Amino acid sequence: MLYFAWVRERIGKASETVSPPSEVTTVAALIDWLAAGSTDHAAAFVDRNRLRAAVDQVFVALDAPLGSPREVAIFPPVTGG
Amino acid sequence: MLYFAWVRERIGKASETVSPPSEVTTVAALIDWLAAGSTDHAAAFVDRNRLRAAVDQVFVALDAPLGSPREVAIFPPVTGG
Amino acid sequence: MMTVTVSEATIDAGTEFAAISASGAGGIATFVGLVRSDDGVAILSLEHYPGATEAALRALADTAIARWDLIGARITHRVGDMHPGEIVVFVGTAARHRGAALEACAFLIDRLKTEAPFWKKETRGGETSWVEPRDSDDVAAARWKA
Amino acid sequence: MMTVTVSEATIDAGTEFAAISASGAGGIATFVGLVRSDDGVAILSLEHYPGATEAALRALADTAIARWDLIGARITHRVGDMHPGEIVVFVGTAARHRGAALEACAFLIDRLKTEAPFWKKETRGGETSWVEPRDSDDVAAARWKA
Repeated sequence: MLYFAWVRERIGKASETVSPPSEVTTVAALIDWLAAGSTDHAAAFVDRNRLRAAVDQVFVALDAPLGSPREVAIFPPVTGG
Repeated sequence: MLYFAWVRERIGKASETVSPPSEVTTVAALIDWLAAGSTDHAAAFVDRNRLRAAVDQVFVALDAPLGSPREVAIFPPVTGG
Repeated sequence: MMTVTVSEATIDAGTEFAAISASGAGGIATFVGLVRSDDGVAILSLEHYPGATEAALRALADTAIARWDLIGARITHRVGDMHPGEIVVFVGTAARHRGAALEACAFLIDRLKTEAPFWKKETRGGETSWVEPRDSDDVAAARWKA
Repeated sequence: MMTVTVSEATIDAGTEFAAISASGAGGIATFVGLVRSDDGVAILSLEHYPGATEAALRALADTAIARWDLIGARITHRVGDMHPGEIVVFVGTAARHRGAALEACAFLIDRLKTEAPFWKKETRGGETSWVEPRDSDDVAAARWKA
């Protein structure tokens, strides 16, 4: 897992390795699972409308199937340029 | 009178002072009058569709009234930038 | 010729311009975004997603080069801490004709704002806050849907 | 802040950019037209109508500043003899937001092409000819009719 911007700040780390159970098949389910296991994650993920995700560096919707990714990133909407 | 670009080259001078008769009341009439008096001017003014004009540095249509200008310029369509 | 750079180094507009104009094109359009010096921001910090950022910018440049038949495209984006008046992003496009260069330049900066993983944090008056996304950016990006 | 310059001096993009970006604006858009190095032109000569040219460019800049609420506009146009790779014209616009800067920059170069009294003469292979006006320039300029 990679976290950026205020998601990173609220969780308190930029990256971690996790092993979700097999019933976690979407990004949204992964977020639910992480939030259930930690108050910091729950605080970072409280407003799902303000979360975006990338699976193996490809930007996806939260309901996208997860597959067996090497890298999942969760972050706020981008504000670059 | 001021001439620019190939109008200047065909006439063979960049400027001249003229005193047209009082019946010359438009830019087009001024062009006719100049063309009638000189083969160089006639050659420069042969295709009226390719001529543009400014009266006292204001761009005008050829049928615009002439008034009593200090400066009339005849030139091709612009090709700057 | 396409060049995409994301780094903490200061961006020099003259250097950037020289690089994009070396293509022999007739028209060069550029957009430069700076840290504004008129709204009280002392430090602008940019975080990004290394690897994914460069890939997103290269994909945008590829799209623009194909769509407008560009001779060159150059995107240079700074990350880290910046101060008022410093350059955040340089976008340059080179084409045979000006319309292509100008449109492609607007396309790149509009899409970069919504598609590349950068996040801005502002420090003003000792307070730090993450910049919220703007709806107007989505509108600007959407007008390029082919 | 508006600056209009027409002269025979070489145009340096870095100098021009520094001047327009000194306004404190958040966004700077520029367009630079160069003598193309890919179509066999050895010398490009630009003639203009002294006085009327500067007035036309100032009028265009005034219009753009009012229409897009610009912080700055800069037009620098070279006249006389130029060689491939040299800059013919620099247009720069500064605004709080990028959309205004980009649109105003496109407006200025499109309208400059049809409204400012410049005439181009090309020398290629020892032959010299005046450049004919392009219909596409009229089309580009017409899209800005309010």
